[in-house]
Amino acid sequence: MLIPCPYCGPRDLSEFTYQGDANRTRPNPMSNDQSAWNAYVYERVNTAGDHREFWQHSGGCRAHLAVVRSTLTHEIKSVAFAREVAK
Amino acid sequence: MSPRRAHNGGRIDRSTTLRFTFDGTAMTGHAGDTLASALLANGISVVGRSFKYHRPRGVFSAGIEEPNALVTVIKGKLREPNIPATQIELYDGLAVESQNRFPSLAFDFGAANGLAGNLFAAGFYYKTFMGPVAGPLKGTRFWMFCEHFIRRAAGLGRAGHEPDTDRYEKMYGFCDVLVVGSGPSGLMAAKHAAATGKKVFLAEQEPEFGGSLRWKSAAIDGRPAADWVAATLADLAALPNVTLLPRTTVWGYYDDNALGALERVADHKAHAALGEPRQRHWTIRAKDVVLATGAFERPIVFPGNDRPGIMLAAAAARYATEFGVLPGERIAIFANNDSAYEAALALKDAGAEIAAIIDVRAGVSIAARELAREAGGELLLGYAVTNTSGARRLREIEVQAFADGKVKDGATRAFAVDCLAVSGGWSPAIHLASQAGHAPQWDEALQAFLPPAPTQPWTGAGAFTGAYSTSAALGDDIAVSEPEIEYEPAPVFEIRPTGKKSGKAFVDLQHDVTASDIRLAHREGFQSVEHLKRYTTLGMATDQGKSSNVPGLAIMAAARGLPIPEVGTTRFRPPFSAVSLGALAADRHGHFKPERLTPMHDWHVARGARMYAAGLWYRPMIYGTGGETVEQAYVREAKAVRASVGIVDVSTLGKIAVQGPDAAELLDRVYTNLFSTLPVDKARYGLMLREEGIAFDDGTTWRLGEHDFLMTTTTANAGKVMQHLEHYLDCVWPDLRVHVTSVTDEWAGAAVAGPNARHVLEACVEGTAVDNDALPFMGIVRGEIAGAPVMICRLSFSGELAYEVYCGAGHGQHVWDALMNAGQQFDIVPYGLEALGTLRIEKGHVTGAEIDGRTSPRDLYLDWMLSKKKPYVGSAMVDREGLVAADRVRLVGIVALEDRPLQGGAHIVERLGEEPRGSIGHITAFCFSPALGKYIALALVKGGKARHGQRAFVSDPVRNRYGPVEIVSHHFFDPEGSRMHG
Amino acid sequence: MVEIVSPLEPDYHRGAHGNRDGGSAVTLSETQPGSIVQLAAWPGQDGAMRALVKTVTGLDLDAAPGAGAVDESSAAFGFAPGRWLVVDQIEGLAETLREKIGNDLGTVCDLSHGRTAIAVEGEKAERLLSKFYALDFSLAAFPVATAKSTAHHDVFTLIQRTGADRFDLYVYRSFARSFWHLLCASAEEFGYTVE
Amino acid sequence: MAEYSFLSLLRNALSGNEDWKPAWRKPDPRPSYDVIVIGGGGHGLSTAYYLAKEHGITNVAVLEKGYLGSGNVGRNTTIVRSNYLLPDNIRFYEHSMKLWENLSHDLNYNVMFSQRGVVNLAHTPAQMDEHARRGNAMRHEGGDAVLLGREEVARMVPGLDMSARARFPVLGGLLQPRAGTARHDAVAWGYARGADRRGVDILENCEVTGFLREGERVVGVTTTRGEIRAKKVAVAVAGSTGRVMKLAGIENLPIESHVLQAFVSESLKPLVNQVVTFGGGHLYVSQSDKGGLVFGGDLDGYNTYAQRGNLPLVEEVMSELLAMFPNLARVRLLRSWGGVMDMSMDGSPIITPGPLPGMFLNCGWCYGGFKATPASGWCFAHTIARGEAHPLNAAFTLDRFARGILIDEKGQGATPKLH
Repeated sequence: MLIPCPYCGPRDLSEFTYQGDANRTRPNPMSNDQSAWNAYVYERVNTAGDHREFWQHSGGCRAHLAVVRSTLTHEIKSVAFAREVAK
Repeated sequence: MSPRRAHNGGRIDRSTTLRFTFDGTAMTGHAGDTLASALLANGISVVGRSFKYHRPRGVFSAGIEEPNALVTVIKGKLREPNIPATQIELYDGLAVESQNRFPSLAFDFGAANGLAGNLFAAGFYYKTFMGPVAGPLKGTRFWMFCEHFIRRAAGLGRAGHEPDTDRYEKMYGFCDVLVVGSGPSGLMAAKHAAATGKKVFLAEQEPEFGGSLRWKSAAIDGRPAADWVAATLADLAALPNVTLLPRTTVWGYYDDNALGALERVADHKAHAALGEPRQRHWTIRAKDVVLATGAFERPIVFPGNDRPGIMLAAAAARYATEFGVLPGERIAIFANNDSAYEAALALKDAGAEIAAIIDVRAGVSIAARELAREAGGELLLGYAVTNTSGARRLREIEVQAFADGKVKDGATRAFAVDCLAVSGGWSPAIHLASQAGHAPQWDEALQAFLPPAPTQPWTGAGAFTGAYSTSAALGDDIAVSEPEIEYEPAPVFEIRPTGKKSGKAFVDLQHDVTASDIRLAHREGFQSVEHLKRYTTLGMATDQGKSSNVPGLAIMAAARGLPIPEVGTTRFRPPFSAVSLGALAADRHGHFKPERLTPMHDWHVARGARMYAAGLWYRPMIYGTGGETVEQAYVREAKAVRASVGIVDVSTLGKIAVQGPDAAELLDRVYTNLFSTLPVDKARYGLMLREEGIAFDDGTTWRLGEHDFLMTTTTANAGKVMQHLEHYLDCVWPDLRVHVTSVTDEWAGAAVAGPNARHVLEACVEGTAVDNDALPFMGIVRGEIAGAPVMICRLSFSGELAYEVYCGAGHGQHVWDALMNAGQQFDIVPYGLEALGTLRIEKGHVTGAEIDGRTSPRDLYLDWMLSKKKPYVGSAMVDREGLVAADRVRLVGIVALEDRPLQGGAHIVERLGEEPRGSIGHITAFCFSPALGKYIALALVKGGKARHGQRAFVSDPVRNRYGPVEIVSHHFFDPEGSRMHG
Repeated sequence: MVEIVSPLEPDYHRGAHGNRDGGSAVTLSETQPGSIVQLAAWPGQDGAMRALVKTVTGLDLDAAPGAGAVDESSAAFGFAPGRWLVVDQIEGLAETLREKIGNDLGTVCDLSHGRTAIAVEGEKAERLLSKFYALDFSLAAFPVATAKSTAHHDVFTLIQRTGADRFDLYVYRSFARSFWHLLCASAEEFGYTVE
Repeated sequence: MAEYSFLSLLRNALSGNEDWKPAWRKPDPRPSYDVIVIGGGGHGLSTAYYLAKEHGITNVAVLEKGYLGSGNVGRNTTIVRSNYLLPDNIRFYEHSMKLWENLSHDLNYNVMFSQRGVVNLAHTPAQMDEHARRGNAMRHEGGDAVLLGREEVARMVPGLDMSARARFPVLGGLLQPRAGTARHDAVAWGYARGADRRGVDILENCEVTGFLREGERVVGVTTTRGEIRAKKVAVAVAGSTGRVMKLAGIENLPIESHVLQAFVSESLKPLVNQVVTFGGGHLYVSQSDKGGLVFGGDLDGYNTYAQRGNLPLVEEVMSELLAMFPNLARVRLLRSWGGVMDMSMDGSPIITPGPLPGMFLNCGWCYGGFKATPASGWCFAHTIARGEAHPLNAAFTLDRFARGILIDEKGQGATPKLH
């Protein structure tokens, strides 16, 4: 795979670390809603198709990227800095 | 009669003679020979024995698809098994051995297997060897007894036990266009792409470029094809934007046009040049790929089709034309298409006699008839080869009339020949395309699978697309003169004589899979392609079924009464052809992981430290002096610390600069305890959890300024903690203004510990006081040691008065030397990890053995660190029922009640019985405690504190150590901490 | 000041090595700059940070990712969003920058000891580095003065192209010696000189 | 159907092997069954077999979307072991081991279970202690484990790099003597034949397209071969769990699908006699009876349903193999493939009634599914037949994550790519 890092340009898979499903939202830190925390920590949509996920360019600029990628073909549909998506 | 060198012809250099040995016999060949051509030139017919029946086998092809002629290449002590003789370039001194024969190639005991052929039919081993259900051979024993012999009989070549000391390397290549294959279409594709200024790679798996043009008779632009190739290559080589890669096999097509390619750099030489790798593994990133991988000729399946002397027609022609070798004196051709007629003529031109051309078709093209006439020999249309004979080499073929896909009853004709050149049509080499495409498409006219629709940006050219002729490969602009033959074969894959008992008809020559094996699989219901493959092992040999896949499929289709495409094809996966493991490991072969060294590494080694691999780091374990055991060494070192002073290298601790106005806020969120209240120039011990409420890492964090913290982590978790922080900053809290930077390598660290630690510092630190007022517990000061700036924090892992002295890594050795000098008067002792561990165990401090990814802070009695004033990572889940359950294992101390060592990983039980049962926990860390004079340990035990004072037993069956212990508090030594606060 | 000890020291052998048939096609050297400093800007402060670099070093950085500049005694380049590395022959650059930066612009992190600078120069420099990194080192893809962050397996590396056939590599100090061994071994086939 | 034996083999050989019958029938679906098992892989087939054998429930259909055994049962590295750390896992896998030890007889099909031993290498004293902890845990549950010293390992495993130049020198290892390898396809075929002989319908090329519901309750499925009703519907589809459960309206599960690549070298004369695992990384290797070295390493590490991986992982695996066996550099990789793994959040499986009424779920096998095949089917059959878990799978619930009762073998937390 080749992941187009918004800073570094397209880079080889070997430079990246997968950081998991990006469909989850961390509950309000003050919340004690266990089902919300359980969903955040343990539940996955595990999409067969376009999947929102985080990758860190750990062997490059170290930015976390929010990537949409097909889990059927590995085709990357979009990439953005995770910071910008998280805001 | 046997194969021999033709009197003239071929592109070999007859003026250069090269010596080689085959099974120890000295032979010669010429520059430009492959081992296969040289063996044929030396009259060698039998090159190997087959996998299952150990039948004698000869050279069958001239290329990478070779199923039979596999040998082991010997270089010094190194063995390289299973290499097709067709792929080995001859060099002076080459030594090879034949394989899978005992005691010799000529006489092989294993050939007895062939006598019981029906017993060893596909799947036989699933139906037997289960053994008796009771008695000494019950269970798996009988099978394992039989397996022992089966394993010895199976297998092909023998690999060596010597480490391979050759170099392998990696190379990354980037291009606009990668052209795979350098036959006519590949050369044209490269030429066109290069002309537009694109950066072009042209990869050819053979040593020479040109593909089929090297042995075909076509004339291009009025000159011999070989001349056209030479001219085109010279043009390409002169262009700066073209990279030519001979001996380079593109073997894998991965996502986003990343292709794996193996370049055999020095395999064709007796010795690699200095620094030159044996093989180079390329990852090529191409914007576009042109697959010009050509096609493989297919055999026809008929009884006795495996005898030495039977080979593919184009291969026979290639030996004659390219290598000046006659595969036989008197040759018959057996075909279902026109291409073999070209081969017939080439063989005749090289000096062979064509005995007959046997074609299953009733009629052939005018061009084919013309070729047959020129080649001479009888043309038998509507005939098929139905049997062969000859013990070690083909002597005779039997021919019968053939029509409507069937052998006609009637007279048999025999031809005495020493070579049979067979062509069953062509299969495009769609392997790479299949790795990067959908399902292949069956073409009824060509009786072949054509390339699939791509899923990645590649295009195809030439024979790969089913356009087999040279003119089609070169395009309309170039004049080609070649016979106008028809490549469409008759749909005949197998010849099945009726009535009489005939020999085995092989589909997969290397794995000895016969046509009747395929029909047996059909009978037993193994009818899907994958079941067929797995049940019979069809296509699973080293040639990966390059020539056997389609005939195998066709036979199954016939048995099922279905058209071939409905039976399907198997998907080709990487690699296209076998790739050495060394090349794939590349520079990591012999350099598996880099070594991470602290600034004081050389000093430790010079002082006789026994080094310990801690992840990628090396750390001193003990500084053993002559004759000391490990235990004696660490006890001596630990005692010295408690008695006076010791020094330990702590440079490997992870260090992260946490900077910015929100740095304290970040720390409050990731640590369970508060950091925003920490004053400048003070440090605090912190604990991090994972979101699940499980302990993750611990360490001290130093506040160097209002917005400036230095976080330390354990050595093992440095990288993980860094990613943890980066993840939260990028993905969860992007509004925090904090920068984190790894500064592990910026700082050298030395911990000075012991009652005299302060005196040591007083003796060498300048620019700051280090007394209790200036430097209280967890205080930080800055100064200089021997002119180098240092930062000193008073903190203790050992329970002693202790300081961590940090300086720039490049000053590390300098400062360490100064500390050692200053400590000389106090008999300062350097100590290693074992003593460090001993000191911390005595204090009951936890490390990675206790924070093992399963323990909660409560398990470790670190509840006091869980702030109630703020949320933190893990706070929401740390109270779940499973994490507060009464039966969890919790931290305790263990004291051996006998004077015998305890060991890590030993279990704790309440009572000892006949069998080890009833574990209530395990020992995480152990030592002989010089402070207590006993063997002690930390352990995680069910119930934890509630068991203090209880008697229990250590149960360590894997080391056969059992004995009484007492469960105590994990704070063994100086629980009030009076020493470190002193 | 106390001299900074090189991590390569015991294995840094000046002179010509390897296959000398084709002369020495690559030169390896440890450049030992006095200062290696990371600047990191808060969001929106990239321009101001580049202006600061210009004020302090005279180096002009444009806004593109990986943009850099080089002169005789110093170099600077972007290697990550909002992050630059500034390198100078003089020591103490971090202090100078720290005094000028203030809280609103960003942070300064001194890496002078923590990163080891190795220059790879010569006609085979591109080819040598292609053995290590999944990067296109051709001049068109990697212009002079620009930089890239990358990694060779575990060895994180910042690379600035400081000439048509010269690259300056910054690796973590603790990995430097191990990396150096591999670099030298991989240069053997070309012939190389350690300066 | 005829028993397989040496005699039957001989008899058939003499008659030209013309009389063999299909190993299992290819029936058409019936309108309804007592139990439908979705998934014709190892676990689904063994579930059907034990439903019939242990519980007398023979009105069962196994639904397979492709060909039988097309999933991970035919895509693994064939290792069978029970050398686990945590008691819940040890007990379950020990039960599996006992079933394996008699499986060829039980099925009248040689699954070639060869108890050649698994050696886990240790390279640091800390790793030796971890191995001792695990070995002791196994011994305390009645399993077999032997801690080996350096010399014993060197004797047992020739070719290992025992030299001073090894990056991670071998200090010793943990041996499970009863562990070994089995012929993966034979397990699927043997269970299929065994279930078929007891009356189970195996329906290939029968893909589930939806679930039939009566209220909450699952009462059957729709398939590419029509509607099929059942009293109970059991799901054992490993890497496809996410996709199938979504058809039932279950959008979230503690499962991610990842690809694991596996590799085979060319055929060699016997070289590696045990299963050997590397402690300086993640790698396992054994040699098949045909002579190919069979090996694998880590996951590629990203969510995927594609049965293909990428190059960096291939190179990583080879470098680890050669770090252990530097003599193998000249051996060549012949084939590679990828299997889709259902990675759970703690690395341990789920075998449970639910999550909907009338439904039963078996998933979360990570890359340990093959060795679990007998016990998984055995426990799942019990769970389906009785409507509640057997003590052996009582811990493998779906709600253990929310409750914090995790079975985290590797201590990696909810990071499936690290299990």
